[in-house]
Amino acid sequence: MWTGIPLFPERASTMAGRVDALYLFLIVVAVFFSALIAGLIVYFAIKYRRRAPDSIGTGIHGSMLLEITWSVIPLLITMVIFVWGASVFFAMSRPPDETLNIYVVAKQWMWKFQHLDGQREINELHVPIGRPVKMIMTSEDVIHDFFVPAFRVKADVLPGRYTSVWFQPTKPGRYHLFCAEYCGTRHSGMVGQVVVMDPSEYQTWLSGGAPEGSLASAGAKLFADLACNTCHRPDAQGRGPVLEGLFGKTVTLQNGEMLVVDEAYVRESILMPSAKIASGFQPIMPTFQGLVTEEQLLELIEYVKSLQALPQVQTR
Amino acid sequence: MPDHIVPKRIYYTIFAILMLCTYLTVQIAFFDLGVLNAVAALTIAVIKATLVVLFFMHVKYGTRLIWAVVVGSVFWLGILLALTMGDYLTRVWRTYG
Amino acid sequence: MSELIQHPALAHHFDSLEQQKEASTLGMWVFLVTEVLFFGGLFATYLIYRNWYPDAFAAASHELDVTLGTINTVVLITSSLTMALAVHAAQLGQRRLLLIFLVATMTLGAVFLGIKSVEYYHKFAEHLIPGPGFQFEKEPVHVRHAQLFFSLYFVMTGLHALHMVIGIGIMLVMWWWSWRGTITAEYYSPIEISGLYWHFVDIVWIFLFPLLYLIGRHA
Amino acid sequence: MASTALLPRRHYLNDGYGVKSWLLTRDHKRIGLLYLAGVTFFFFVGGAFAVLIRLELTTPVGDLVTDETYNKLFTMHGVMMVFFFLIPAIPSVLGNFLVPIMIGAKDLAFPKLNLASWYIYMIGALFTMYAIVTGGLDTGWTFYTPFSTVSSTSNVIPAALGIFITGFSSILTGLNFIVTIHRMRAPGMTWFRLPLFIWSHYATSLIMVLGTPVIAITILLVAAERLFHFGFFDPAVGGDPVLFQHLFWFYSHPAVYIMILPAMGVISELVAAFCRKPVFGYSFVAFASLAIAVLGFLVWGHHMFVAGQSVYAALIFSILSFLVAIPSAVKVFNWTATMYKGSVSWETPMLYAIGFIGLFTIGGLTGLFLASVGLDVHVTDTYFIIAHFHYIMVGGTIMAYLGGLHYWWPKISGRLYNEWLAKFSALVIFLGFNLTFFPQFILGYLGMPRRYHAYPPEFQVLNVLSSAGASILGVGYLIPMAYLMWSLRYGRAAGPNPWGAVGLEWTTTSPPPTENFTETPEVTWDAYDYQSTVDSRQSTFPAES
Repeated sequence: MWTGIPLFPERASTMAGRVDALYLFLIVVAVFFSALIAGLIVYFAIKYRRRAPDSIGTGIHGSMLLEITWSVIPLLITMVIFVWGASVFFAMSRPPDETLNIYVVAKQWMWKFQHLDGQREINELHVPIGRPVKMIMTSEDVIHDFFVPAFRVKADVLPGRYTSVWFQPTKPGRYHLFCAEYCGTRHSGMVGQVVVMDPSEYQTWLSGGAPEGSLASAGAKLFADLACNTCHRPDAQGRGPVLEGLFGKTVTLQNGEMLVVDEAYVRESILMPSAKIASGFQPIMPTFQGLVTEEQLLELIEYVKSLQALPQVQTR
Repeated sequence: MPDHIVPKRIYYTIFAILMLCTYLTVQIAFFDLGVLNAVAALTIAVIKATLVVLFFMHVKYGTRLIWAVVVGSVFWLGILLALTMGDYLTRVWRTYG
Repeated sequence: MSELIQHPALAHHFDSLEQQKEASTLGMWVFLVTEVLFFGGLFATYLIYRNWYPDAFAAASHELDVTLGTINTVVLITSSLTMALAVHAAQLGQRRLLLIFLVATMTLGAVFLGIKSVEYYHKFAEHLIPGPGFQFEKEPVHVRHAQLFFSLYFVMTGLHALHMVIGIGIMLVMWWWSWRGTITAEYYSPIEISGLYWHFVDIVWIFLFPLLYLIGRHA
Repeated sequence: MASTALLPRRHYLNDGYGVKSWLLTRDHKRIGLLYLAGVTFFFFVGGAFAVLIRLELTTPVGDLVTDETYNKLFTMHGVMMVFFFLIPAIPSVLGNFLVPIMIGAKDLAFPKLNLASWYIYMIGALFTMYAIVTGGLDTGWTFYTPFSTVSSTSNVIPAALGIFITGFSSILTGLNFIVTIHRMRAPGMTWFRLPLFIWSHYATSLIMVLGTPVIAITILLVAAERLFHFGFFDPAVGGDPVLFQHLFWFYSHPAVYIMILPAMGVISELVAAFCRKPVFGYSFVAFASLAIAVLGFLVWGHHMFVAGQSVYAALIFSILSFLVAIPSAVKVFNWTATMYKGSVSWETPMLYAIGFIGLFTIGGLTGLFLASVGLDVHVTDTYFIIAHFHYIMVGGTIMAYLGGLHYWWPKISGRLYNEWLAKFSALVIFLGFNLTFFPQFILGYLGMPRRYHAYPPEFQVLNVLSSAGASILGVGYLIPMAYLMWSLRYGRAAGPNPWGAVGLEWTTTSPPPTENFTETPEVTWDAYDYQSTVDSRQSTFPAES
């Protein structure tokens, strides 16, 4: 029966091996010290068991040398673990430059995924092997947590904010996706499957159905529907900043601060336009709080991102 | 703790300084000093609080233990503020809502 | 101990009045440590949001009445003075002065609370109570973050006011004990430790005043 | 042993009868027993929830209770166990009883406050029980926002109030201990003659006093946000839910040390008494308690590695978390070294102490897994965490609590329990515990998230093992209930010092008189000074008396 129980989940990402190696090292440390302590206790308990009812122990009070030894050695070991764990964590926190981005909107109690090409999935996520995938995540209600044991990654998904997590799948298959932050009644039902596919199959799957067109094109339509384009014009004649080529650039704000235009800034500028005004513009944009959903926000962001490579940028 | 009776004169002096500080802090608030506004306001508040603690609350004449208690409370408050701010000041992804 | 004549205020488990006084003073100080951390949680919250939303906080702070705030600061510091003088009178066994200063302290405390409730009433009338009814007409841009400010404002000043109410209650008891003659030149530690509490509440206000009323006044 | 001993004629238990003599008592020993009653009751309430949780998890589908009920079960299990059992258990029962006696005082510094803190505890418990019986609470014991403020439809407010109120009981107990230890020591009882139980309770009290107010205000803010729609943590007004977690864990991580430090104090006493020799490296063990109390406040962020705090903050919290492991390790090594050349007796309390050292070692070492931030990402919020903290809380605190209760039971009640039954139940608890919680480490690494009502079928075998262990563990906890109650009436009289231990509590009668000592003791010896005790008194061990 015992052999039927696996001790490790599938290793299906580039990170899995690194985490498991650290885990194994820690198991060695833990087993060594547990065995040492347990062995000594049992040995002492037997060897020095009370033989006469009135016997007392030897009056030993301590040893500075021993105290220093068993303070310093554990300290050194823990520092090794710290550095090792920190380096793994750094790798987890810093995605490579070129990633396949997928947007995630979590809500009680489901996962909604939006691919750049326009595919939308619920509780099922298709990704190719061999490419780093970055999930850009937000929640519509409470805190959730994106957890794929086979990839050894986990990150909380927060309302009102984007968090991200990345992984590079290495092995085709279907893996568990769990919500790992308690989120209410059907928390344990907020599970799904990550389907890792060969790149060619993935391409087939991608072309299989994207009725609404790409995410950016949906954003472009929304951009026009909401009349954003009356002020944000590519020719710099509008009342709002030109968005072409803006994403990823550093802008100067009215109060002199500088910041990089990222997803969070675009999101904030739509929901709270006056919070951080780019220098040279008036705080005239109305808020779109309550008018656009989290998913539409992501479409708009993706549209702004897509404006980078358009030729208008040069003609400015 | 030995009964140390603080002369009334000291209480009145401290009171006068506290009043002066209150006047100052209100006045300073109306000048634009950038970040220095906050710095000045907090510095004055800390000075006022210290005076109250030392003289009105007799810590200046208190035992080492009482000093330790006072310093300890400020230290732990410092832990709470510093480590919490440590997160907020180093976040890359800011929070909006 | 037992062979000596026991002071009526000496509890059975203490050896001397001295030990009893030291214990109660230390006890009050330790309690004040908990108070520091209690308000500390609020100050941490304030610090973070003020740091995030400086403009909204400045705008919201403008809605507070500096004049009333300043008057209240003066009132409270004065009450601290009368409290210190009450302890002084108790140390010297001047019962009449002690009673007078206790009344003065309570009165000033009550004045503070009166002014505070006037301010609360204004905020209520101006729809500045956070929640669904909150309105921030002057700078609607900041309507959401101003709610954060006012949430903090009401909780911080509200808890401070609650401490004031408790303080006045304690002073009433002290007044009663002094009037009854329990408090003497050799046993005045109840007055002393109540004084510690009162001064602490004053200190909280010393910080609340600039943090809530004085930010962004120059703008 | 001591078969000729009789109960003293006059002691704290017969100093007045009737309900009033208990409910209005200011005697720290009686207040300790009042706490014992409360704590035991809430332990079994929390335990009942645990039984239902384990029953539900024997099958992968949610068949026994609905998901809503399950969420309430684990929430109420956590709330009951953490706030109403683990935090008060050792300090308020054993600490209350022993702190004054061990330092040679007649009572705690503020007896009325001590009684008040019991009432506050019970009132807090009443609010929480009200929340439980009128529909329950489903936020998890952690009350994470915004779920607790905007989403949950359960009884958050009364439960939050209950915890808020109970916090003050903890604060007052801590305050009382600090002042007592500073100001009430008997003549000659210098700091470095104090039993280590006192040192650990001093360190615990510091945490109670410094940490509890922060959870109080945090819980209050949650209540205000829920009740009045004030905004503090709500993203809808620009608030940050992660800030709640900072404030929550600022207390709740140190609270772990509120639970384990007194347990460590108990173990120091037990190891010394049942090896009849001084604790190895006394001053290191003493200062390790203080170091844990201080460092314990610097590590709370390790609960939030995946919560969205900054990478840099995570690294700082990670390294600090490793530092707090060192004083704990020092303690374990010193206890082990104490057994070297001891006169090791295998009586029940020592079995618990041995169990504690082993299980705490495992719990502590698995803590390193979690402090290591790269690994924590995978195992946090899974059953690995559950297993880890149950090794500390159940394998550590409850083992020590039971060990201490058995050790001082003769002092508390004046009577001896059945040693064989006690040994048997200690063994049952040890085995049941390991069977319950060890499989959960594996489950956690496999990825089973915590707080799951239903789970993928491949996790079932390990869950069944765990549930089987839990049923053994439950029986193990019921046996001591039975024989300890039995001993109250039928147990043999213990005599003042049934274990042949040193320490002021063993110099007075069992049970002690109301004023603890007929004469205030003068201390001229160090703690655990078996050698000179034997030399000077020509041994007063029971076998010779």
